[in-house]
Order: sequence, then structure tokens, then C-alpha cells
Amino acid sequence: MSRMRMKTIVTLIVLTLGITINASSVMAGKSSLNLGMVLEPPHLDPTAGAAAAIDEVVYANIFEGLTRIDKTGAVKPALASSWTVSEDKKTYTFTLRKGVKFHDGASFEAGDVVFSLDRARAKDSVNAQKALFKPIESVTSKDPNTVVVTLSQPTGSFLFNMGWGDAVIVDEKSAGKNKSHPVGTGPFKFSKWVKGDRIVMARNEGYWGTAAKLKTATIKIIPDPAAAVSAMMAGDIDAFANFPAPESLSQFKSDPRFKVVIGSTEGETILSTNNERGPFKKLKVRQAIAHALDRKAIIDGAMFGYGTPIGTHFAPHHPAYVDLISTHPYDLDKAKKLLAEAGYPDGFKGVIKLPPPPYARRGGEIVASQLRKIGIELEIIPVEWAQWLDQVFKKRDYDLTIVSHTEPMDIGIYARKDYYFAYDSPEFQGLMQKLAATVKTDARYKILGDAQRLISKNCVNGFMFQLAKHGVWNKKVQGLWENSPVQANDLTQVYWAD
Amino acid sequence: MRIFLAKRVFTLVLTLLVATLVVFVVLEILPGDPAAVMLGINAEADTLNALREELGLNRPVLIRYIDWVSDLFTGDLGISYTYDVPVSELILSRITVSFPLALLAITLSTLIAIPLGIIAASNHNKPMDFLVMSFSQIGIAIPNFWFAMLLTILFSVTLRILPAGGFAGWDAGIGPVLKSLLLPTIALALPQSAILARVTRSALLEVLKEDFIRTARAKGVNNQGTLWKHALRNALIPVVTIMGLQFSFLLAGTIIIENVFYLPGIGRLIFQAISQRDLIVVKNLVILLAGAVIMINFVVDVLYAVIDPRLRGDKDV
Amino acid sequence: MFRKLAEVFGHGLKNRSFVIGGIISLLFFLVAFLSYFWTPYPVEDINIAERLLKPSTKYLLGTDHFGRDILSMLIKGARNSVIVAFVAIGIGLGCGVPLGLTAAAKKGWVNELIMRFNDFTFAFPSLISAIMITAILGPGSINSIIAIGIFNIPVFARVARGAALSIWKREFILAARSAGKGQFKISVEHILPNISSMLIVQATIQFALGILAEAGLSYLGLGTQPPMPSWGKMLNEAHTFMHFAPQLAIYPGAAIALTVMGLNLFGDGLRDVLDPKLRRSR
Amino acid sequence: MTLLQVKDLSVTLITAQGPQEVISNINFSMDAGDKLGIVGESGCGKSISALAMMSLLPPDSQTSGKIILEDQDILSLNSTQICSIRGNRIGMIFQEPMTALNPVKKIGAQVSESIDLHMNLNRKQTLERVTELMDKVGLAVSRFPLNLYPHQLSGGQRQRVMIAMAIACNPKILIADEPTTALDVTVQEQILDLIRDLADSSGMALIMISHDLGVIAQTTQNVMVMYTGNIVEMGRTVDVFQNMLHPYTYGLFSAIPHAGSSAQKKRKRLSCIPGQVPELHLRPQGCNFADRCSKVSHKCKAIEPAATKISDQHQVWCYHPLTQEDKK
Repeated sequence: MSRMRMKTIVTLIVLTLGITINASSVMAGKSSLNLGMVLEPPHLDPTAGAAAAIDEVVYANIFEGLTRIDKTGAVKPALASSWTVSEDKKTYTFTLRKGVKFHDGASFEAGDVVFSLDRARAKDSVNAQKALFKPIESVTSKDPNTVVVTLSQPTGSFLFNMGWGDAVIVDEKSAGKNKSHPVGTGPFKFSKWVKGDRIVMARNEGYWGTAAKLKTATIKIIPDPAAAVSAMMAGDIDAFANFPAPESLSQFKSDPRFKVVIGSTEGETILSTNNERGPFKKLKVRQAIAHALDRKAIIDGAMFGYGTPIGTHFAPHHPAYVDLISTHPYDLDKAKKLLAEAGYPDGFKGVIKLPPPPYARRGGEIVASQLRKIGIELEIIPVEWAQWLDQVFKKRDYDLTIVSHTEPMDIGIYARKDYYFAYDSPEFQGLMQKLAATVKTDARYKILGDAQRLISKNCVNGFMFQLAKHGVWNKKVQGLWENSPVQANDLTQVYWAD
Repeated sequence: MRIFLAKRVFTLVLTLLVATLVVFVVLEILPGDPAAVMLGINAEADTLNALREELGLNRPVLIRYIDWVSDLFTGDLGISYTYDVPVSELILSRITVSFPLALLAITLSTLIAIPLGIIAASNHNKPMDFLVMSFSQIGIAIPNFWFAMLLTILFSVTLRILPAGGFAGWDAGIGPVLKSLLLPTIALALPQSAILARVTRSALLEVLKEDFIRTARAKGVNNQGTLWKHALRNALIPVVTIMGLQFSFLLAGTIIIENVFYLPGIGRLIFQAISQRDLIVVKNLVILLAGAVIMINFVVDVLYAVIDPRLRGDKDV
Repeated sequence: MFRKLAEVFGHGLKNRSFVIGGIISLLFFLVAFLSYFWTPYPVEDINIAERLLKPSTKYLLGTDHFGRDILSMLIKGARNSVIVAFVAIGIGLGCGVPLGLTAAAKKGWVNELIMRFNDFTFAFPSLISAIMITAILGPGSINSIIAIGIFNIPVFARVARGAALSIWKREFILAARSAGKGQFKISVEHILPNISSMLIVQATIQFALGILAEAGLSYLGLGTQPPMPSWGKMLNEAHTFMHFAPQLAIYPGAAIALTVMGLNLFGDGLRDVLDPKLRRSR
Repeated sequence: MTLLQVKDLSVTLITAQGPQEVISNINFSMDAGDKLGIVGESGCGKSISALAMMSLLPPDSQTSGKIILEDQDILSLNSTQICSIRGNRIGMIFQEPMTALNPVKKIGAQVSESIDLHMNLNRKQTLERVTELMDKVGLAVSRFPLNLYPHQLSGGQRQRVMIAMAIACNPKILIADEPTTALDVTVQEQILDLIRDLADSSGMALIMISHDLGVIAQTTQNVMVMYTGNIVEMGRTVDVFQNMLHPYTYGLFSAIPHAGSSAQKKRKRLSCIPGQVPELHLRPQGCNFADRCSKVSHKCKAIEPAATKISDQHQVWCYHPLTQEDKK
């Protein structure tokens, strides 16, 4: 039977069953957008959870902070229209925007800022990024439109930090219900959430700034790569800011309806190594691993070629980035030699624990196969995030793992000796202290470069690649972010071109 | 009948109680801290502790168990750790997907299986019988998730007439809902119907050998009449037994199928809740499902009595 | 014993299901055994350059997303299925049969307790329990064996009990009892040999179910872990590539279906052969 | 007038050992109102011949010959025509009342079923007919409501329901296949009396099948003794019983216990006729009874005996009919 006829028959069957076949996107019109997302946020309160999916829904759309990060990663004014910084870099005076209202009609005032920041740093705070608020000594409102924040020590990144999703301003009245019914000041109002399926937002007509162009925005949760492909193809989804299946991007590239945008993220994907355990204590072993990793094969195999190799823990698109890939080139002979010198001429056995994302599971399989070539036999243990956090992150019960560190500018974690890498280097810690006290950009970049070189030289972890952002969207959709300096899907400026 | 019912209800409650204990203990052993999952890698110790306090995870084990069980009786299932909505609401919203799916699947499989079983039995040892039995053998052997994939490849990838996954939502209307449930239903129903057809056939063949069938024919009832009026109802007992057992398989099936088609149903919820350590959802769901299975077994027992008057326990004249 | 086997085999040759099922099952076991000595290509070797190739003379069934030979993975996957299903049956037989025999011999509260336990395990949908077990113990083939094996226990207990109860009523048991043999001795010496054929038939059915269950768990990512190939896991991986490499989804599924069908046919045939009463009616 | 005529009837069944001829060339006839007994050990073909008359043999069996009921050859009818005869012109009672009734249907419905099929009555008339029938078989509706299920009745009561079903449409012939074998001895008598009375009062012909000569003697005028698919002796019941000629008939007679339980009956019978009914595929050449017969000769084992007419009403298929001497 020809495919044509088969199709007719099947269509007939489906029609007789009373099921109408239409692409719902045709009806979608020009003022609404269906945005696909892989992970469903557990809840919608960015101040009470670490899940990136929360920010991906609400950041800049529903909630706003004093400052915001724009698509280039630069700090821009948001609820604070301007600010001044004192000489000693310890006092920030924010001038707040006037006439801003929360979605429930409550007006935004200095008291809300004080409440939000105090709540985040309180003892019983459940803020996942409490460290952001550590430097704050006090928050006071001078008048309804002015807030003064005093820091205990100068913090170079303070304004950037205030742009994080975890630092958004909430209203005391509605804060308790933000998890299920978020109320913010942003250009979109939350309208409904069909758990496990979609979250709908509607334009906030009383927005203080430039109103959003879309009337409604629907975020559809599609966790399965294959389903994502079909949904995109069928037009059920207009855009995927981060498409879950890099393997199918070529298909979309060749389809004139779609635009494929490969952008950058802040996700350094690394082979995290337990520096205090067994053979991995030895620098030579870690060096051998560094030489045994074929980054190109890993990027090709796990991410279908999308991703930028890195030689250290730093985003390649950042001006302070130092290219250190060539310090440990792929060289099996050298790796074997190093391993022998370390006392393991026949290799050894180890364990690699892999969290759920495909970059980790697929990448882990490839890494295991690559390390097998120099005699390191890895047992692959897949773990859920819960187990990963418990066993790997908290109890450090692991040899190797693969994870993407998606927080921006997070090289500072190497200074935490109790961090799960168990990397204790006074030299590095010194660099970070110096960095904190340095304000000048050039000097900061130099210190950051030294820091990158140091962890690369020490082979703290296997540095693999920078996660790419694979955007796929309908050609007519304009204004989506191409890169993700922070985890967000800022829909403020999105519109349909004719 | 009343004693029978009372005894059944007693064992039902007892089984459920033991089930709560088992589930609770299992979840206590389950490694992973719900608070840690929610707060991620940058969370600080006192933040975690604050959240655990808020979730009530810091109270003694025994208190938590007793609280939970007594809450179960009052129907208050608590608040989901991750979603922060009442668990009952969450489960209810998922049931609107899973229940129609299960119902459609069991209806479809029955609609396919019983006629096939009858056709096979009434054409015993003829080509039609062989055909039905071959279908059955293949249907039993095919894993439903693979079948689901094949359906997707055919209808979604090649023909592109049905969605590969996702649920349209009830507010989209009955049409889109049926459209999104069509492939999952078929994927669930066909393998089930293979088993059911086989059972129907052999039950019918068994019954057709009985003396009372000969009696009926001796009365002048024709073949069709004997089959429909005399054999079928007697053959229903094993069929209903298998349907009852299949309910449990169906629940398992929906977990996999909902994962294949990305349907926001009970199956996905439990899978997701376990991985996110939303333990309060997990324990209530597991109890709910176990309760459903036990209830179904109960219904099957009652159905037996409806079908077969001998089991009603009425006294002789 | 040997003569009985020969007799069974003789009868079996006349039974279509037995022959076809037997051949498929035998092939499956041979392939699984073969994997210990030879596969066309090593399955651990990742070769990204040759990924997702269509079938060719070099790779008879093509390659997967890591450039591994599908045929080799299928062959090695057969071994994995055998091991998981086999050990799971061992658990089921080892625990279930003694339970069933005890229930049949003791009656009273022991029987009641064992039967309640059975009902209880049936009340939990097996997959949910398997998910919980793997959540506690972590995914992996050993844990999936345990999860599947636990669900074989009540099945075998039920079969053993049912069959044993009917044997207990036989006259030769009465004779043995009047000779003063204890319940344990009778169970082992008289009951067990008489219910063995039923247990064997049930075992082939559970074997097939075990393969399906293993595939299901591995499909959900809870079963066998890389680099050991597993049919269910291959399907899981193929799911992502369904849109442009649908062939990946065909082979492992077909392998599962064929094997399970073979084992089921063999089980059906074996039952007919072992149970002469049914021989004519089927 | 000849009601039923069986001509050269042979039946071949498919068994585990392949096709077996279980009835070989039997001939007999009966008139309206006749009461014919068929007697023999189990497996002799008596039930098969009854089933052949109802055309109720397994579908894979083969029959040859003719069974002419009034003017129709039953064996040549299609299934619709057969259905209009069964239950209507021929009624049948089976051996096992415990299993012969549908367990999930009410007794009233089971009795009315053949009325619905064959008699053109409205609901009220049907109900009246059923009530009348139940009265007739001794299950007055006042005590035994029609909505009872079979399991609520005893064996004898169930057999009465069977009888009500069989005679519901006033059949020309009532076939009773071992109607009392499965019943208690005390109940046996009542059921036999009932069957005989019903036959007498309505003028139905009766075919009584039994292994029990006592039953035959009590209910029939003519008797046919069967052994391994052949008739070995046939005649008026009185004649045959008074003058048993075939060694087999005599063997059966000797097996009747004059006192004692049924278990004794069984044991005694085994001792009277040595050996067992040969398996069908092992039937010897010549007279099938030869291997068990005390008077066997070479001729018996070589050629099958033909009918010997003793009188108009009495025939025997034996070379060595018994004499008074033999019976002592």
C-alpha cells in the first residue's frame, strides 16, 4: 500500500472517530506564544527554590528585582531606576521607580524591598542562594522611594547579584502564596498552571515600563526530546529557548519554517573529580585523565557537536576567559605514561555517578569508554538529582561525576575547600580573597586569568565543554534571547513578525 | 452475603494499614533529602534546616507516621513539598488524565478481546481461530512501550496526524483530549486485549464442553444461542478475574505509557515525585494505588457473585 | 528421569507450539551464550564518527548514536535478559515454592499468613514497587533482578500451594502419612516431584514475563546500566532518535517480542506435553 | 406406525488414537408410544446412538446410515432443521443433573427456553405452561419458585427440572440417558416412576438408556443390548429377560445385586464378566465379546456373528446362545 493511501485511510479512521485534525498553531494568532520548556518548575517562587525552571518561567516576566540582567549579561536598572554607591563601596542607595503596582493591585514601595531582602537573609530563610545576601549588613527605607543597603564588605558583584531571580522583590501580603500563585511587578501576570502540562501568563496591562507585545504566553512542559521534535514540527510549540534534543537540530536547520540559534550559556560541563579520594588524590592521575579526554568526541557524541570545549572552569564568551585547552591535549600515550608514573601502570577501577541530564548520561558513557583506553575502568552509576545531591554533593561519596555548573561567574567555588571537589588550595583561596578586594576591571580579569590557569594546572576537574543553548523557534518569532547569561526566558520584547 | 462483605472489608482495611506501614518505612529508608532537592547545590545548612522544619521533616518518625495515617482517615493528604499545593488537588488533577486513559484502555481492550475470543472459540481449530491466537501470541509478547513507539513512528513521525505526546487539557474540549489519548489508549489496550482474548477463548472452550451446553442444544437452541445465552455468562468468571488482575498491570502500564507519551497523569506524577523526593506525594499515591487495586479485587469478588449465583451463598430451599 | 525427558521430548515433537517455541528459545539461549565468546564488534567501543549508520554489509543492522554495532548490542543484550530473568526466577522458586509448600502442608494460620502476604504483594502494582526498590538501592541490573524476583515469589507460592493442595488429597500421600512420615519429608519427597512439571511450566511463563519486566525497567532507566547493553535501554535511547533514525527502535523491540513469543509458545507447548489431560483438547 | 427407524447406523469418532468406529451398522425401529431400553456397559455405544438421534455428536465425527423420524432423515438435515426437531419432537434427559443445568440461569428460564423456541405462546401462556410442567414433575411452583437457581436444588429435584425441560414441547420421543445413575437409590425409583408415568399419560415414545437391567425391566417393553457398538441381543423385554441368550446379557443380569450397596454391585459385576470392555482400537476380529466369553470358539474369533432369530420378538447375535444349562 502506498504511503499516500495509507495516510488517507488512517485519516478517514481518525475522522470517523470524531477527532478533528488541525494544527492548533494556525489558530494561535499573532499575539500569543507557545514556548516549550523541558523541565517543569516545582513551584513558581524564585526566592524559595534552586530549580532553574522557576527562573525560566517567572524571571523578568512575572517577577523583577532591583536590577536585572539583560540578554548580554549586563546589569540594567529594573525596579530601581538608579542607584549611587558610596566611596567605600559599602553603601548602595537605590532610587525606586514610582507608580509600580504588583499584579494584585498593591503598590510597590521601599518597604517591599526591605521585606524581600530581609526575608531572603533571615535565619529561617529558604532562599536557595542565601550566599548572595551574605554581604548585606542592613536594609533600610529612607522614604517610600529610596532604599539604602549597607554591606559588611565591598562586593564587586553586588549589583549583578541583585539581578538574580532569587533576589526579586515580592509583596509581604502575597509572598506566602507565590509558589502556586506568583504575584510580582513584571510585564506578565500569572493566569494558570495546569500541573505537568503548561503555565499560562497574560499581559500585565498596568505595567510600569514598555508593555509586553504578546497578549498571552503559554509555557508548555515537554520533557521528552522526541515529543519536543514532534510538537515543534506540528506547530504546537512556537519556540524552544533551549531545545532538549541537539541530535535533531540539523533537521530544523534544513526546514525553512524554523530558525536555529546556537547561543552560549553559563554552563561549564565538567568531569567533577573527588580530589581527596584514592588515586584521584594524585595530580598525575588527574593529569592523565585530562589527557585522555577527547573533548571533540564528547561534544560530538553527547551534544551532537554543539558546545565549546573548555580548558578551565570559565565561560568562553566572557572577556576574562583564558583559552587553556592546549595545556592538556588529547594524548593517550602521555596519559598512560602519567598513570604509570602515578603508580597505576595497569590502571584502576573507579565509579562515575551520573545525574539525569543527557549531557551527563551520554557524556558519562563516552568518558567511561575513553578512560577505559588508559586502563581506568569506571562503573557507571546513574543517580537521580536527589541522590546526586545527597551522595555526591553532600557526602562526597563519589570518584567522578559529570555536571554542568550553570551559575554565572562561579569560579569562586574552587575556593571552598569543603565543596564537593574537595579541592583545598591556599593559593587559589588567596587569589579569590584578592579578587574580592579588587575593583578595577583589568586587575580583576588578571586575577581571574590566574585563577583559571591554576585550576587548569592542578587538573582539579576534567574540563570538558561549555553547554550551548540550542534555540529553535518559528522564523516569525522575534525578540527571544539567543544566549542565556542568566536562566531566563525574557518574553517582554517577543513579538510575531508578519 | 453480609458476613462475606464484612470479612472482605476487614481484610481490606487491614491490608491498607499494613500498606501504610510498609510505604512509610520504605520512604524513610529512601536516600535523599527533599529539602536538598528543592534548594539545590548552593543552599546553606541553616536554610536546609529551616525548610525541613517548615516541611515538618524534623519531627520524630513515630509522630509523623501517626499523623499521616490519621490524616489519611480524615482525607487530608497534606501539601506537596515541591508543588506547594494540596496533594489531593494534585492527585485529582492527574486523575483526570489517568482515569480516562485507563477507562478507555480497558474498554477498548474488552471491546476487542471479547469478540475476538468468541470468534476464536466458535471457530475452534479453524483458520480464524489460528489467526486470533496468532494475534494473541504476538500481542502478549510485544512490550507496550515498544508498541507505543511503533505507533508514534507511524502516526506522528511518518504520517504526522496525531501528536507524539502531551495532553491537550480538558478545557481544550473532548476532541483534542481524545486525540491526545488515542495512541496511548491503543498502546495500552492492544497487548491487554491479546491476553484477554486468549482467556475468553479458552474459558469459552472450557464452558462449551460442559454438560449444560449439550442440554441447551438438546432443547433446540442453535449454536449462536448456546454461545450467547448459555456459554458466555459462564465463561465470564475467568474473564473477570483476568480483568481484575489486569487492572494492576494497567496501572503499571500507565506509568510507562504516560512516560512514553508525556501525559501528565498519575504514572508520571509518581515517577517524578520519587525522583524529586516529594515523599508526601509518593506515599499518598502509593497508598491510593494499592487501595485501588484492593478495591478492584473487591469489586471483582462482588462481580463473581453477580455472575454466578452459586457464589452468593444463598441457602438451599 | 532421562527416559521421562526423552518421552516428553517425543511427545513434544508432535506439538507445533513446543517445536516452534523451542527453536526460538534455543536460538535465544545460544545467542546469549555466544556473546561470551564473540560479537561482531566490541560493544563498549564508542566510535562517534560512525554513528547512526544505516544497515550495511559492515554493520548488518547499522550503528547507534555512539557508533556501536546494533547487532553486537542485541547479541550481548540477550545475555543480559537471560541472566536477569533467570536469577529472578531462581529467587521466585527459591522463596515461593517453600512458602507455597508450607502453606499447603500447615494449613491454619500459617497458610492464612502466607496467603495474606501473597495478596498483599499483589496489591502493589509491581512496577511501582520496582521503582521504589530501585529508588532505594539505586538503578542497576542486580537491583532490577531483586525487584523482578520479589514479584515472582507470590506467583510461585500460589502455584506451588494450589498444586500441592491437590496432591495432598491423593491416596499415596495418605499412605506416606500413615507410614509416619512428617509433613516436611512428605513435602520434599512426594509433593515436590509431583508438582515439578507445573512449576517448570510456570517458570517458562515467568521467564518471558521477566524479560518483559527487565525491558520495562531498563526502558525507564532503572534497570541495566551501560556499558552492558540491554534491549530495554536500547529502546529508551532509540526513543530520542525516533524522528530520524526510527530503525533503532525496531530491532530491540523485535528481539524482545520474538523471544517472549518463543518462550510463551514453548511454555504452552510444554504444558500440553506435560499434562496429558490437556493434550487432546488443545 | 413406525415413528423412528434406524438403518445401518455407523458412527466414527475422532479419538486420541485416530478415528474409531464406535457404532457399527445398527438397525432398529420403534413405533409411537413404544418404550425401548438400550442396555450395556459404559462405552458400548448406547449414549452415542442416543446422541446420534439428536444429532448432537461432536462436529468432527462421521455418521453413515439413516435415522428416520417419521418421514425425515435426521442425519441429512441442516442445522436449522435439526434445531427445530431437538427439544420439540425429541426430548432428552441426561445422566448428570448436577452439571446438565446451566448454573447461572434460573430454573424457570431454563424450562421456558424450549417453549419459547418451539411453541408459539405468549408470555402468559408460557408461564402457565411452565407452571403446569413443574406441577407435572412434582416441583409445585408454590414450593419451588421459578427464580431458583439449580444449585439451590437437590440432585433429584434437578433431574425433575431436566424432565420438565425435556417434555416441555410434548415431544414424540423422550430419550433418557442414564437418568438415575447419579442419584440416590431412594430417589431413583421416584424419577423412574415419573418418567414412565409421563410417557404413559402422554403417549410419548421412550428410549431408556441404562447399564442397569433393573431400570430397563421396570420401564420398557422392548430392549436392545449393546456391546462395543454392536447390538448383541434384542427383543421384547419380557422375552429377553426370561430367556437371556447372549453370554453378555447374562453377565449383565448376574451383576444385579439382589441386596447391598452400589459399591458391592460394582465389584460383583467385575467378577461376573471377566476382563474389561476392549479399547475401541483393540477390538478383535470376529465377535467383540469373544475375549471375555466363557463359550468362545474359533469361529467366534474369526467371523462376526449375524443375527439369529429366536422368535419374532427376539434376536441374538451369537454362535453359541446360552442354554438353561449354562445359566446354572
